[in-house]
Parts: sequence; C-alpha cells; structure tokens
Amino acid sequence: MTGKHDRRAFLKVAGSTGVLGLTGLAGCSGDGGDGSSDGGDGSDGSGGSDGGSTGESGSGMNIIKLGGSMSLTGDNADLGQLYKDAYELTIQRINESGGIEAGDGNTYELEMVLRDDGTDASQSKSIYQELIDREGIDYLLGPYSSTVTLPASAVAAQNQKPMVEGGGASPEIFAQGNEWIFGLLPTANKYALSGFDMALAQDSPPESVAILAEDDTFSQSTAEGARSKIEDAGLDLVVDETFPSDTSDLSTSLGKVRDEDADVVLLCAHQKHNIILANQMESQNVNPDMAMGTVGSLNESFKDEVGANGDYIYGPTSWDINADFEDPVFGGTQDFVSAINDNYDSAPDYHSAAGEAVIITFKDAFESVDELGPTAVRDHIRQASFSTVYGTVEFDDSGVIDKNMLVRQWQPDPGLQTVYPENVRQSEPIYPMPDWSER
Amino acid sequence: MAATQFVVNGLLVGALFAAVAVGFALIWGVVDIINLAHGEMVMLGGYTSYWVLKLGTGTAESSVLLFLASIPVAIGLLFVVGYLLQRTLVSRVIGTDVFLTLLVTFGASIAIQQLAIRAWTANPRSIQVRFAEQSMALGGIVVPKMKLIAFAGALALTVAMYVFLQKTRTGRAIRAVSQNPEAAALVGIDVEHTRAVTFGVSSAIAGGIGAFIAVILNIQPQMGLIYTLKSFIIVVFGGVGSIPGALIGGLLLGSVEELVSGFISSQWTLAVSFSLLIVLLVVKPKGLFGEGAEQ
Amino acid sequence: MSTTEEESDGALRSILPPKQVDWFINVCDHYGWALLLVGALVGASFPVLGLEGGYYMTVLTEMYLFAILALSWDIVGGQTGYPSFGNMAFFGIGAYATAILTKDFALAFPTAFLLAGLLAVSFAGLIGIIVLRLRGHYFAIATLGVLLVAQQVSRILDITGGSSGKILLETPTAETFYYLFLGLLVVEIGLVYYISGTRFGFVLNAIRDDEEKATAMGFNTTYYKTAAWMLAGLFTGFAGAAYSLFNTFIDPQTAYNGAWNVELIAMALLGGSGTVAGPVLGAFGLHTIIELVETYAVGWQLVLLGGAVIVTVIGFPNGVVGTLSEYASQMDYYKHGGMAATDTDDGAEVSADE
Amino acid sequence: MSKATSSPATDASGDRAVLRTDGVTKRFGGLTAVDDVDIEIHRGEIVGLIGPNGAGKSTLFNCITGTLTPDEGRVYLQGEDVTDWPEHKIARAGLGRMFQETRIFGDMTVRKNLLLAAQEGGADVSSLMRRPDSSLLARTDELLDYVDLGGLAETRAGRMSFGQQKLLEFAMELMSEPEILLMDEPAGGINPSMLGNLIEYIRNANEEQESTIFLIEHNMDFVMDIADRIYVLAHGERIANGTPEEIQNDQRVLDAYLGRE
Repeated sequence: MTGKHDRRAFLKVAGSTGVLGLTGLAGCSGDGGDGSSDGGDGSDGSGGSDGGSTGESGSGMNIIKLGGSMSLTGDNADLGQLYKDAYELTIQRINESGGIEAGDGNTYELEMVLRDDGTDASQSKSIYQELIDREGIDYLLGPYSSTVTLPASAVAAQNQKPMVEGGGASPEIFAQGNEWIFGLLPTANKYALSGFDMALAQDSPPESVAILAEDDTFSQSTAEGARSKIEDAGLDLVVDETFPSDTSDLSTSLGKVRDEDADVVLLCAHQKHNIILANQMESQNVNPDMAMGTVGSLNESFKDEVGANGDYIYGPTSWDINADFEDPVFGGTQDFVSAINDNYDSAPDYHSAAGEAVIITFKDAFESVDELGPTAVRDHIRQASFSTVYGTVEFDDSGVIDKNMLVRQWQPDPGLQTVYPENVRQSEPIYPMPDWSER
Repeated sequence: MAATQFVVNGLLVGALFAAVAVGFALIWGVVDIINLAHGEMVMLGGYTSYWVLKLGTGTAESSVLLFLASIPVAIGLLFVVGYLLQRTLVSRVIGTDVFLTLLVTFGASIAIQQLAIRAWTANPRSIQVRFAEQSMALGGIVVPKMKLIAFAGALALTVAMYVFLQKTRTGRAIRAVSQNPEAAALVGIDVEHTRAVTFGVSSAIAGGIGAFIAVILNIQPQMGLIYTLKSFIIVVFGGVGSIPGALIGGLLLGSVEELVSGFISSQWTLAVSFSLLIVLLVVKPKGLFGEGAEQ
Repeated sequence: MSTTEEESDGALRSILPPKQVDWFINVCDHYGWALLLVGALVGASFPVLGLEGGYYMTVLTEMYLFAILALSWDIVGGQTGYPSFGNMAFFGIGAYATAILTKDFALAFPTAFLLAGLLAVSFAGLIGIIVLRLRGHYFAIATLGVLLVAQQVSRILDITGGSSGKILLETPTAETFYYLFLGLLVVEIGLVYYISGTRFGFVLNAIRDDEEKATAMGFNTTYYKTAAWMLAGLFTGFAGAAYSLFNTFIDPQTAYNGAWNVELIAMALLGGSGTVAGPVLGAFGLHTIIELVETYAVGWQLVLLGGAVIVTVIGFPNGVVGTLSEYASQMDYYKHGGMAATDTDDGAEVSADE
Repeated sequence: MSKATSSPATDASGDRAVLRTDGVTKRFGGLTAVDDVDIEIHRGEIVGLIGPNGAGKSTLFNCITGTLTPDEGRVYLQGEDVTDWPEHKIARAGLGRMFQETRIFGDMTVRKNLLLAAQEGGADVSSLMRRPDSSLLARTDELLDYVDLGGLAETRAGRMSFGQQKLLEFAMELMSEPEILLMDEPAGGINPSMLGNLIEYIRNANEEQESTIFLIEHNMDFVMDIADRIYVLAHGERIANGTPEEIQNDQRVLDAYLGRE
C-alpha cells in the first residue's frame, strides 16, 4: 500500500510549511505595518523544481509519483471513494508485481499523492498547483466531477503536465484546445443518447420527452446532448426545466410532466435529485414509460435510499461490469471486480473501472517512451491504444476516449441489469415501466 | 388549473417553512439573536427521525404511525440541543454587537454541518412511508397524502407553540423576557434559563419539521442554510414577534416560490424571494403584519 | 457597543507589560508609513531574491488577496459598523468582468482590469443606496441575499458561461499577479491608514458607534457610508478582477464564494476589526493556518473554520490588535486618574427615546 | 406664511431670533404630541423647557432638530425656514444637540470625538480628507483641560465614567460652537459635585461666548437657577412662558405640573 510513502511525503511537507507558518505569524502589528515580512523563505523554494517526479525510494527502487485531488469529503465523497480504491489497488498490484519497466530501461515503483478537494471547485487550482510545485509531481490524476476538473485541467495546461482523468465528462473541458488533458469518460452530451436509442427500438417507441436538468456544467451538457438527439429523432420535447442544485422539491416540475403526459422522463442530475425523483414520481403519481437519471441512479446507495421506488429506473454507464476485457495488471475485468469486492466496502462501478484505466494509461505510457518526461508521456498517450478492465482505451484529437454508454435498469427481481445494447445485455428492458397503481 | 396546483404545492410545503420560521422568529424576538444555525436544527431533527427508524427497524421504510412515533424523539432531542446551544455558546454573546452574535451562530452552523457530513456522509437520505395510494386527486389537483399529513403536523406544531406561549407559565415567562429582561429578572424569572428554553422550544419545532422533511423531500447535512434563509424572509414578511404573521408569511413564500418555479423556472425562486425581501425591507421595514421589526 | 474586558490579567502583565505594548503601538503608529514602505519593499524583493513562480508564490499571492479582501470588508464592517455578508458580490463582478472582457471582447488585461473595478464600484453604489438603509440583522441578511442573487444570476446568464463558468488559459505570468496583488494591498493599506487619521475616517467610526448622534452632529451619514461601501467595492472588485485570470478559471461558486465571505470576516475579526493592521495580520495568520489544515487535516478545514470563528468571537472579540491596544490604553487611563474622578455609575443607559 | 403671533413677553425687540417655531404640531396616530407651539429664542439666552412627563418636550426637540418633520407649522433657524431640511443639514446650519442619555462615540478616542465635533472646513470631501492640523489639536487639548479631562485625550471614550462622558459631550458642543444648543436633561443621572461643574461650564459658555442654550430639564432647582426664561408644555400645548419667578407663580403651571409633584 501507499501508506509508507504518504507518511514520508507528509513529513517533508510538514518541514517546509512549518517555516512558512512561523514566519507568517511573526508580522508586525500596529497601524500601518503591512507585515509582509512573513513567509520569506525563497531559499526553501519549490521542492519540485529539482526533484522532478522521479526519485529514489527507500528500497533503492526508482519511483514515479502520480498526484491528484479527489472528492473524499463533501457531496461526491461516495463516488470519490470508488476512484481512490481503484487507484490504490491498481498501484499496489503494479508495485507488487515488480513495478514498471519503463522505456528508459529502469524499473520504477509508483507512488500516489491524493489530496481531498472536498468536492469544491475553488480548491482545485491551488491543490494541483501545490502538487506540481511542492510535491514535484509531473503526472496528474484528474479529480471527480466536471466542475472540479475544469480548473484542474487549466493548471495542467499552464504547467504542461499531462492529466488523465476518469471523472470529468463535460465537453467544456475538452473544448479549450487543451493538449494536456485526457478523459476516459464519454463526454456528457453522450450520456443520454443510448437510452434514447434503446427506447426508440421498442415496440411502442416514445413520442414525448421531459427533461429536468440541474444547473451545473455536467448536467447542462447532458441535457444539451439529449435535446439535439430529441430533435434528430423527431421526438416532442414537452417539458424542459432547469433547477438549481440546492432544490429539494421537484414536485411542481413533476406535476408538469404528469400534466403533459410525457413518455420519457430524463433527469440530468446527480444522485440527490435521483432520490427525489424516485420518491416524488410516486407521490405525484407520474407514470411515464421510461425514467432515466444520468448520474447516480445506478449506485447501490441510491437504491438503498429509495427502495422499491427505484425499480425500473434506468441509468447510463460507460462500462459493463459483466464484460471481459483483457488487462495488463488484473488479467481481466472479472478479476478486477472480485479484487475490488474482496478488498473494499463499495462495489465497483464504471467510476472504479475508469479509475483503474487512468493508472494503466500512465503505466502504458511509461513503458513505451524512451525518456521519461511530461511531454514524451503526453505525446505517447495521444496515440496509444491498449486494453484495460474498462475496455479499449484510445483518445480522439480533443483528448476524449471514444466510447458509447450502455444502459442499465433496476429490475425488481434480479436487480440491476444491463439492458442495452443488445449484444451485451443481461435482460430485456422492462418497457414501458408499470404504473404506480400496478406495482 | 396549473396555477391552482402550484399554489396547493406551495401551501403544502409553505406550512413547513412557516413552522420552522416561527421558531426562528421566537428566538429573534425573545433573545434578539438571529440564529443562523436554526436550519441545522431542521437537519438534525430529520436525521434523528431517520436513525430512530433505521436502527429501530433496520430499514428507513416505515408505516405512518411508526414514523409519527419517531417525531417526539426528534422534538425531545432537539430541545436539548437548542437548550445547550444557548447555554454554552449564545449566552456568551448576548447583548454584544449584532454581528458577533451572527458570527457565533454561523460558526455553530458550519461546525454542525461539517460534523454531520463526517458522521453520516453527504449523501441524501429519506424515510419511506408506505400507503396503498401515495396521493389523492381532488378535482384534478394532486395531493400527496404524506404532504397533507406533514402540512397538518406543521400546523399542529405551530398552534401548539402558540398555545404554549399564551397559556403556560413558561410561555408567559418567555414573553416577559422578550418584552423586558430586566423587569422579568426583577419579578423572579430566571432569564438565562428562560432564554435557553426559548432556544430549546424553537429548535424542537424545527426538529419535528425536519422529520417531516425527511419523508416528503430528503435530508442532507448541508440542507440547513436554505431553511435559515427562508425563515428570515418569512419573518421579515410577517413581522418579528408575530406567530400568525410568520404562518401567513410561510404560506405566502411557499406559494410564491412554487408559482415562480411553475411559470418561470425554479432557477429564479431564490432570486425572486430575495429581491422581494429587499424591496420589502426598504419599503415596509416592519413587515406586512408586524408591530416591531425595528432593531 | 463592544464590551470592555476589565479582567485581571496579572500573568499577562508580567510577561507583556502594557507599557511595552503601548510603546510598540506608538512606534508602529508614528512610523506607520515607514513600516508600510519596508513591508512593501520586503514583499517586492522576494521574487528578486529567487522566489520563483510556484507554490510559495501562489500562497503569498493568495495571502495578499485575502488581506485585500479582509481590509476592504473592514472599511465597512469594522470601521463603519455595517457587517456585510455579501462583499464577495463585488469580487464576483470584478472576476467575471475581466474574464468576459479579455476572453469574449479580447481586451488587454490592464484595460479590462480597470473597467472591472469601475463596474464593481458602480454596482456597489447602486446596491449601497438600497441596502445601507438597513441596520443590524437586516443589513447582514440583505447583503447575503445580494450575494446569493448575484451568484444565481451568473449561473443563468450565457455571457458568464452559465454554471460551467469560464476557463481562461491566456493569462499574465505568476510574477505579474504577485506584484499586482502586493501593489493593490500596499495602496489599500496606505489609503485606509491615511483615511483613519482624517475626519472622514472619524465620521465612519462615529457612524459605527452612534449613527443618530453623528447625524445630529451634522453629518450626512448616508453619504459617508456609501462612500466607504464603494471604496470597499472598488478594492474587492479589483481583487476579483485579478483573481479570475490568476486562477485561470471562474465559475459562480468560486466567484461568489460565501465561505470566503465568512473567512474574510473571521480574518478581520481575528486580527482586530476597526484597525488598519488587524485585518491584514488576521488574513496572513488565518490563511497560513488554513493552508496547513488543507494539507494535514484534510476534510476538517470547515469544522475548524467554524470552531475558530466561535472561539474568536467569544474569547477575543477585539482581535489581536484591538486587544493589545485596549490593553495598552488601560495604562493610559489609570495613569490619569481613571475612574477616580467619578460619580455614580450610570446603569441608566436604557434609552428612552427612539 | 408666518402668522407672526404672540411674541414672547421678554422679547427684547430688534434682537433677531436664533430659533423660532411657528405653530409646530406633531401627531402620532390619534394623539397630538405637540400642539401648535410657538417658541422664540434669542442670542445669548438660556431658555428652559419644562413640563410633566409626556408633555411633548422631546417630540418638540425632535421637530426642531429635524429628526421628525412637524405635521404643521414651521421652524426657523436664524430666520431661515429649516422645517423640511434633513437633520444633518440643520445641524450643520448651527444647531447642536445633547441627548438625554449621554451619547458619545464609545469606541473612538476622546480626542477623535472632539475633532469630529469641530465644524471647521465643513463636510466636503476635500477638507475631510485632510488630517487635522495642529491648531485644531491644540484646541482639543485646551478644551479637555477646561472640562478637567486633560490627559485622557487618547483614551477610548467608552472607557470613561458616565460623568466624564457627559463632560466630553459638552466639550464636543463647545468645540462645534453651535448657534444654539439643545440639551435634553443635562442634569440627569450625574452626581451633585459634577452637576456643579456642569452648571459652571454652561454659565461660562453663555457669558463668555454668548452661547444660546435651550434645555429640557426635570431638576427644578437646576433649571430655575440657570434659565433666563422658561417655557412650559403640558399635553403638547404651551401653557406658559416667562422668567423663573413668573413661572413659579403661575397658577396654570402649578396646576398642570408643579402641583402634581
């Protein structure tokens, strides 16, 4: 595990900021003095500029440091934990199996520095800046959620360090001409598309759609993608509502959905609003043929909260947990799934798999380049192609993986089932979903 | 038709806002403190009820009666929390600068909220109450049964509070302290204790409402702020120190918000309520129904 | 308003004799300008002495930023007695203004920066006319309302990039921002220090202590407090204007950050609100602590912030500088007879009219 | 406009009034707090205003200072109609006011309190943005010595005793040299020895600087001793006007006020 390394990093940091802390407080008091005599440790400087992110570990093995922030507390702590588990396990496995035989001929162990951003976008920039400057990290792991990833990606670009992320899907991230960012999730505008494809393939395809979208960057992108799909498919968009993140009551919006008798309800939002949706659809007596939440509707914690009200709800995923892709570290997808289940509390989902693929992306690059360095690694990642538990990884010109979403549904009997596309599905979708009075 | 439905939705939740605001107004009137941690009392009440059911029955699904039985627990526990909050923290800043009192309660609010996140994670939770039919339709208007029960519960709590203040000995002591603490002390009222009881009672009601919110909406550690802000708006609408005013203010705010979200967009509800608040403060600083909002 | 603490501080007295403190404060008072100059020079010399762009420069820059924000807050909150919970609204407006002007209108940063300041100050004037009629609780919550509404509006509008915000990759260098924030801070300290010795400054303090009396003495208080509010808006707006590009990213949550608003109040309070040095020192101190907590006690930052606010308010309401100068002035008072030449102690402070 | 009625008995004709009210009336709801009151005060006079509680004395003061706007009637300061002026403008035109409860700026130093009171330079920005010059500082020292607060210039005013604060407030009024000073119960709540000092200061100011003073007072000994002339209000109406002796012998006053005590 990385505990040992973390502690060493901790001590190093403690030493340098201790100086800052003391001098910082020793300003002058009294009117007019601005006390800017503090923090004067230019000599200490940035620990990173010399060390780079490679160095000697205690055991004589060379190490490469990967660093990033994650939502370990705050709104998205549950999902953040999935990434953290996957990162940790993958790195542990790599190191146990002898580390990485890099293209420069040396063997390296991986070390991870993962900070908590508390799901707060305003922390993101300073955390990444700190990781680069003080920890000397050259290879960045992306954070979770688009809002946090956006500022982090700007730091990567400015410092010219490659960042591979499995947690930010907003197309905004990739629309900046940023050449240092690589995303493993399909962009948000694709999230709802497979769901529509599935519905349109049914015997009695839907005619009208209601979109309820949270006003954050990710959800707005998913809604945007859905709108153009709806237009292309000739569907009727009967309700299109945007609501603020702190809303906890969707009953008025759902009332409109009921009055318009929409066939499909698409909730572009995170877990909290999926819970509200599931409960209030029942209490507002809304009976569409299909209800889908874009993120957070497939988690176990979602189902725990809503119980039977969550049945028949759909959600997209970028990864089929039942698939079997080859993987250089775990062997195959199923090995990964059981390894996560054995070692951690939370069951894996596509966030976990994407997290695994983030590490493998770097591993693949380190093994392939002749000389370790941010630019060489970046250049390799751009044209790399390899298989992981998550599937085949290849990035397009803007830095996003080329992948479509699968659709899963909570079914009363077997539970969560992959229902689309047909070639990988476990069961037929239960479509249309039964009315509340018939359950 | 649509408007009627929006107003009904608004009234149903507005009663909950009102009951929360009544406690907020009481603290404001009696102790002259804006309790920015008031929303956290709602949150804690919700979690109390949630955990009582979850630990008692192993699941957060419950029958109506079982759920209603959990409310006294929330009320009792929150009374203690409120009482202690006043005794340990707030009493130390009473009578100092307004702004210090705001900061202390705000500090308490952040601390409670963050500790709640650490204890229970930031995931939203809800209590499921089962009915054969979740809602009933009255002339085309959909009324969820549980919301109706919550509405009645909120009104009952508000009325109980009113009666408590008017008819009981403690209630009279509270009113005496609110009018003149010095004189109240002279006639033998323990002012500190009375203020703490005020905090306790207000928090208890907020806690009871929190339990209802856990059923009809959901609860989350950071949910408090919005209830504090709504309470403030409602109290300004209704006038400080007026329980009927707060009740009407709450119903009004609920309806306005639902109408805005129904006809415009729920993105605008907060902006509209606050703009109304500021306009009202400037035009009619004593509230629509109040006698004395003057600081 | 504020309570005086006459508690016996015998132990403190022997470690830190009030005389020394008094002397120290006098020195700082007398050589205020020299100290400011020295501070500015020391600050300006770090990059020359080899502080490269990077973590420490970022931390220092952020310290200057918070000092600007805390001092600006204090012009209105501490000096004039109008505690605003919505100062970050000016910050957000400044931040979005430069972001939009440089990215969408391709203006040069200096032009955008000045325009942003102008915009923030006009907004402050407009809002000030409305909210400065309110006092106490009402003022505090109304300003919070302004902040929340401004945030929500930026979330809805297209030009602000909606909830995605704006990424700004073409920015000046880290050194530029270092000097810009340092310069802003030095100018602001100088200005506030100067004002605090003029009758304009006295009027602001008078409004804080007793606004009715100030009016009865012939001061149009609306005029003065609006001026103070706009001054605060100007510097807060400038800080925001520089911040969006410094941060390379701006979104509604970052621009109108309610938590920062509390943080900067805590800074002013901790250092000593109503003084010049207090908010600046408070900002340096608290920001250092917050940086440390972010690194070591991950996830506890906000709990600590809440705790720190409570402890400060209850135990230390005058802040470091305020407590010290009060402590020193005790000396002064007793030296000149203190309460000796006195009379019935009032108790009759219940105001009959109003 | 002016009704020019009932000029006061002791009117030394030709002496222009510093302050004159003309039929001032103020109602609150159904209650008439001040009812058609005429007052005229001349340079160098000390005039008392007495009356039972609730007679409308403070309301009349508030109407004069502009804190309240009268429903009817006019207020003239040095011949100028100031009825509709904002409070601060009236103050700036030369009307000083001491409140019933002592009001000084507690968190500012004694010196700053005094500097604030100085009227020099008016209220325009350019003069306000200058630091106080040395002659002004010298004056503050002089005044502080005069009221026995010498040496306390740098003390936080709120730290001083109640009596000292009252003296500071008075010194502030001396500093601003108003055309007329309205005092609401200056003798209230301070001890006898300090009251003696205060009487002396008021007298001196009146004699040496020709200060004009209009004061509300409940302490009859004090007001009979110090005032040149006294107005009596009851139920909002002016029921008497005259020298202390005349007032003491006025039957209506005795009925309405003194009789009750």
